[in-house]
Amino acid sequence: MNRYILKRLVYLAVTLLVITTLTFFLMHSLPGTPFDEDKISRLSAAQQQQIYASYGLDKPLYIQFFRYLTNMFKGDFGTSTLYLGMPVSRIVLNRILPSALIGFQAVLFGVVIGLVLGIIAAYRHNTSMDYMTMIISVLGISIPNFVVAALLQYFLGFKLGWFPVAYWESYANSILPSLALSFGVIAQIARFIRTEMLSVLQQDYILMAQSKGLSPAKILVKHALRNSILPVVTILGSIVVNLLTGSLAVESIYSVPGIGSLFVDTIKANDYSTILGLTVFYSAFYVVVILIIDILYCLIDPRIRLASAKE
Amino acid sequence: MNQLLEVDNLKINLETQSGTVQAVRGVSLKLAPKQILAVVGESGSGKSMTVKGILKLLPKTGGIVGGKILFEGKDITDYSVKQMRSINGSEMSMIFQDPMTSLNPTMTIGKQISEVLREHTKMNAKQRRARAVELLNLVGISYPEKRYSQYPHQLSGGMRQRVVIAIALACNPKVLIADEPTTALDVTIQAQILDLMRSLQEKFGTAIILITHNLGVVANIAQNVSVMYGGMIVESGTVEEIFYDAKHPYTLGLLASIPNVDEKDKELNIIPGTPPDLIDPPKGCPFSSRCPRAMEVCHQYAPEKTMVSGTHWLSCWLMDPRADKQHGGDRA
Amino acid sequence: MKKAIKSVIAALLVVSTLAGCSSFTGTQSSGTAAQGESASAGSGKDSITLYLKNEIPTLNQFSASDNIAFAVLNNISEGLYRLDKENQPQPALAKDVTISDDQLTYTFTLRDGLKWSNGEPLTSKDFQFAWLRQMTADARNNYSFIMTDYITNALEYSEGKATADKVGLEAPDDTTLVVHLKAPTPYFLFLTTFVPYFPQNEAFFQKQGDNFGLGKDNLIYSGPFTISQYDAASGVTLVKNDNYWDADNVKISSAKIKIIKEQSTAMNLYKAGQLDRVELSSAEVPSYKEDPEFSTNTIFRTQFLQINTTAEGTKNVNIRKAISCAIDNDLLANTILNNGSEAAVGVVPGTMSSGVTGKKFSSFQNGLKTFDVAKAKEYWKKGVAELGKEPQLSIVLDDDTETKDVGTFIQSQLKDNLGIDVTLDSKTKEARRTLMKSSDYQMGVNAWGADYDDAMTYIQLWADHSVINGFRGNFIDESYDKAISDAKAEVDTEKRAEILASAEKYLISDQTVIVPLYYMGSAYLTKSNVKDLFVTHAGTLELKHVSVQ
Amino acid sequence: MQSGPISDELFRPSVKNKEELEHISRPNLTAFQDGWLRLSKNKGSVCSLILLILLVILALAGPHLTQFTYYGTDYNATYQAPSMLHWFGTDKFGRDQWARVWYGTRISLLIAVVAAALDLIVGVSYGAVSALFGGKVDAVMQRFIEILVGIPNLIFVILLMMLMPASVWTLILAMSISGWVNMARLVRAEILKLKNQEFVLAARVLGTSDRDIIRKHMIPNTIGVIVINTMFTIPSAIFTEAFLSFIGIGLQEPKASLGVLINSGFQVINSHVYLLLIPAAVIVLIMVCFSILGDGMRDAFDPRMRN
Repeated sequence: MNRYILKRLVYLAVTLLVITTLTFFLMHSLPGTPFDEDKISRLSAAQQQQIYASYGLDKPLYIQFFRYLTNMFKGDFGTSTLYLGMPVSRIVLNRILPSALIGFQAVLFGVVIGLVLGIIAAYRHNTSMDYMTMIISVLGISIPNFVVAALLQYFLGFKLGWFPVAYWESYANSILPSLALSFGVIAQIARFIRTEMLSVLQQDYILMAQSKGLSPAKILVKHALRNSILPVVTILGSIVVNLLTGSLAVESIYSVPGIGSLFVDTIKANDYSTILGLTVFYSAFYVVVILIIDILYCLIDPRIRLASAKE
Repeated sequence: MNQLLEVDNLKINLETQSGTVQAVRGVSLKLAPKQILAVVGESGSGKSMTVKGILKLLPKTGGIVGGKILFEGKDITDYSVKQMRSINGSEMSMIFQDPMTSLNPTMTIGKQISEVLREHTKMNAKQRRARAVELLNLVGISYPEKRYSQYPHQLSGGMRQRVVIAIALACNPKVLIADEPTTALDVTIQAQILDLMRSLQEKFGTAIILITHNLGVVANIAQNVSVMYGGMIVESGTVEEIFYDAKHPYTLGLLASIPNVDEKDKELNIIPGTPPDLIDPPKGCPFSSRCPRAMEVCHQYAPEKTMVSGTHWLSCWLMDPRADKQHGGDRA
Repeated sequence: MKKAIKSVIAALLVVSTLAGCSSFTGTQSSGTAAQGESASAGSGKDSITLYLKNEIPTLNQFSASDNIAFAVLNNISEGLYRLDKENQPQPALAKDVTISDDQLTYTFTLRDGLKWSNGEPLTSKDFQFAWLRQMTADARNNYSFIMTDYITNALEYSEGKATADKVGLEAPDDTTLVVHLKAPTPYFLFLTTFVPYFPQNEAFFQKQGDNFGLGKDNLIYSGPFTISQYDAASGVTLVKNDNYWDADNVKISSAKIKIIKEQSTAMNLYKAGQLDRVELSSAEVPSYKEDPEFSTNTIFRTQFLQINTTAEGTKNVNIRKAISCAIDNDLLANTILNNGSEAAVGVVPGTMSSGVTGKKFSSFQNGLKTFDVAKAKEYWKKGVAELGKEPQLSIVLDDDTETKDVGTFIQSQLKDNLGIDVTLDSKTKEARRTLMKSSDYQMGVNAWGADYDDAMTYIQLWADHSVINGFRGNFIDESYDKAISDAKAEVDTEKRAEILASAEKYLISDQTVIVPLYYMGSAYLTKSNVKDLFVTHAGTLELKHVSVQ
Repeated sequence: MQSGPISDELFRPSVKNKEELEHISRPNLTAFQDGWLRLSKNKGSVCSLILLILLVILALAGPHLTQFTYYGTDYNATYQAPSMLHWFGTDKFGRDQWARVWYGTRISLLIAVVAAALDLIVGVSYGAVSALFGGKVDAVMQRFIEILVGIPNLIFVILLMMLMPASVWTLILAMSISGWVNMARLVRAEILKLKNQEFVLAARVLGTSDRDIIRKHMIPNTIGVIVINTMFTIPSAIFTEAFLSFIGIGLQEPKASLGVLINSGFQVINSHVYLLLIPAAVIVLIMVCFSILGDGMRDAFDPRMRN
């Protein structure tokens, strides 16, 4: 197992390098420069030249790339051109924390509630409980999360005053955005667990467990759950990555200084170094999450361990 | 004889999308302590449903609609699933057909054994482990200590069935129900498993209901045999009575279809046709449509139980004196 | 195995706790912040809460180039002059100025005893340092033209062809600053109210190095307020600067400026009493129009349709005129925008100063953009006849909601009034600029905000041919260029204004290089106890005079 | 048991011939017919199917049922509440919302169905191949996914929108670049689980080709997960499109999708809530129908769900 993880970590480094390279050239092939060209056109040709030179943009792309890589290995991700002068690592760190907090809480709420709902729905298949879960689940995926966020803000925040309407000043500010984001997670988890569990509940080993005289609760938790959780773990990977890296709409509704808008703003503003820094961070995070999920697979289903050990 | 388990006129219905299936239509069984009873029939005859009905393991869509089940004299017919939990696994336990699917793939062998001990005994973790290893040893698994912490997929089919047997025997049950325990296994393994079951039965005196579609495996192991067809028992008796004095055409057909090693060239005997549709069961004898000696009456009226001896009975119109007139005793 | 899972969960919990602890912007003063909030919410004492619609890109004055950054910088630092409520420059760090007769030399005298927030004296050297830096490419705001256009030898200095001592900028003593201009510039005092003209403490700046401006402690303050809390994405908290020369007249002790991007959020907060001013969307204006808290204002920022004079189809002047005549700006401003924006007739907002005392530029403007469907059709017919076929037209525009609405409106007007189908091509700002820069477009929605209160800020845009300029529709016209250089040399303000007005007429009516659309405005609700809160014509937030009753 | 006397007459032999005996009592259906039959017995699924067909008809015919077009502006009738004239009211430009909602439904359905289909085809085959071949192939394919997901999607989208003319198809393509990844990972995980199960090993021993193993064993056994994930792909496609429109990349005015309409409705949530509610209700309706139908389909066609 340790060797396997080590091997994956080497892969990870290579993957990151490829991603960085591709992103670098893709970013530079986006139209435009990081500057307000309209304003720059007011400057003399010599002045314009100076500006490009001061960012190193006058050099051929491959030289820029190698310079970026060398700096990156030294731990220097450059400075932003949108947030002028701000080191990229500082921007990313500042902005990732709020997103990570609300994302983590949303996943936590979502997984716990989703699991409970999904299990109950499967166990009470075709009862009102089941239908209710399915309704929640369908609404959860079909109502855009910004509408949920706006409704929660209006009713729980503004009308009832239970939670702050917006801003990012204390822990209480993180609850509504987390709730808004967890809605979709609940929906997805509940559905996947329900479906998978319905088929697991038909397996002989469930009958076997019943014939052992085990209580329904024990059968559900010890026998059915672990066998139904695999697709959930798979889907959880992308849920975690998406949520921890921010949701533009929900963050802007609650004025959370998160990473959601940073992605969009910096891409649209051709802020090369910030995008690259974000991408490196994001993909490292993603690859690590995938690695954790693959390890979880093995932990959850012993049959998979063999398959991956053979690799 | 004081009966350990008595099933009287049990009826079980299953709700499906196509309609209500009358899976079990009045089955009666008697099991004495230390006895091995074989229930024989082809798939769909309702034999699995009968035993699942006894243990209350029916699917949610199924239910007992009539009859009685007595266990050690107690009426357990209307026991809830919750009430049955104290009996299942400790007093009565079950072995399933396919060892490949009846073990939880994500739980170690040891855990699956000690789980049942934990449920029904007061043993502590250490004792449970010791008992589990002992059981593995008992069912003939080598390196039981090592196997204890392995997962089902690391074991062969035969070994898994031994594990299932170990689980079933963990609490020294009085009744062991084995639902086609050898069907999914290789022929050589089949014999080993049957041997194991017999030796364990001799050792512990557990009464066994052995469900099988293969009359061949019955001869060496069972004392009594009930033959099921179309949700009913059509003939019942001791092994000798069934093998040497079977009277029901279906039983005879089953006997004829046992491959005989001596007659290599002979074509394998089969019973033509398919079992009846139990959503709309035939009015008369369920076997009438396939019976080589069917009469008009068989299609319209259900035959009554005829006692041949104290232990041997069958339901067939051929036993009616009027039938003899027609056929003129042409039986060999 | 279980241990592994447990440790993963534990690690996650630690991470989330860390995330929680260190990221909240209100943690340091959460107790007092809550009190401050309720104070500003109800009774109102000496604190207000406002918001900006986008993140603060930077607080480094050499990097700042937009109104968001200026909104903060204008209140934490100060120039020689500061705009008052009537948008007139009033002495600020300077107490006086003497202008030479030829209007080429300005001698500013600073107030006595000026101090930076750290107590160090603020001198004319600080201006000299900041201005010289602003002229070079080291100033990342690309605003060097705002210096080099006016000050002698500044361009040469910025291009590295002259040394600093050659630049027309002298600080003979601590309170005197002498500026030599290339040409008479009637609006030069306006320029000194603009952030790039603000002073900077050289010693502090050098000490901070790359960290300058990144955090509240990496800044030094010369304005009415200092910063007590700063996060680019969640906002700043300003507190009164006791070292400010006019601290006695700063009536509020603190001001919170939050970042709120969603209109509905701002509205909820305003109604909940957690904001003192909210900007209204066009849809909300009708229901609040009669509210005593309602007000509007416009800023010097003109949205216009730039037509490419060399592109297929639009190179024909009659086609351009037809397009211009077919668009009803009043309808656009009053129905679609409906937020205080005003229909534009020219590219120069009429309320701009003309340079002539007591006269707005509008009194010189006439015969600019008109809306006349009959004429539009006539021009179109003529244009099509000249081209030999009906041109296929498309418009490039930015992808924000307001600009897209404008595009949709223009599209529908051209459909209704000329019967033509125009394609909209909305792009990211950078992509739109790339297309315009490379002249790969027919029409583009663009905007220009005035840097100072004079028509020249707009008019000269189309005369600047230092590079072939797609942004200006590739319009190159000698008579126009001549008019601009004449105006620059003209000392008589009345004549100068006339020259500029007729150049504008030539640009819009005769050549129709652009179609002015509207002057940007906003509609607000402001809590009735908040007084003297205003936004200057340049679009900068002014908090110095605010009081809460 | 017996009713009435039984006459001796009845004790005549009555044996059916062999052909009759081989006759199977219930009609033999193909798997597809069987599934279809099950589906048609599921009331929820049938209702959803009917509703969906109705929505499709409205999406096609709806805009023509009113005298207004989806792009026609009327500046004297902006922000009209729903009325007899404008059934769903009008928007900021006085455009008829009924026509726009159904036109938007058409575009959204198109995007959703095509994008989901692309995801399905690419995702399922990619995941299946990756899991079945295993080893190096799997490792390389998984790394490729990681790279694809690691690069911010928005870069691809913006780049594509620059390179290609802005159209619905460009949008679908841009969304599909990495949309299938989830499906691929899900299918891979399921198949990894199935791969070592006996029936597959058995098939392999019997010399069944890889393609047949995928087709006959793997796909049918993963169909449950595939169907649900597709049911999630459809809303996520609709929302991705809405997100792109929200940040300004996507459909060009006056074209509209449900996502665009919801986004612009959201801008006026405080003053003209009907502009948000109506398109949101249509989306919810579509989603509800798709998921109930999806559930029904899975129950009907998944062999494991039969009992």
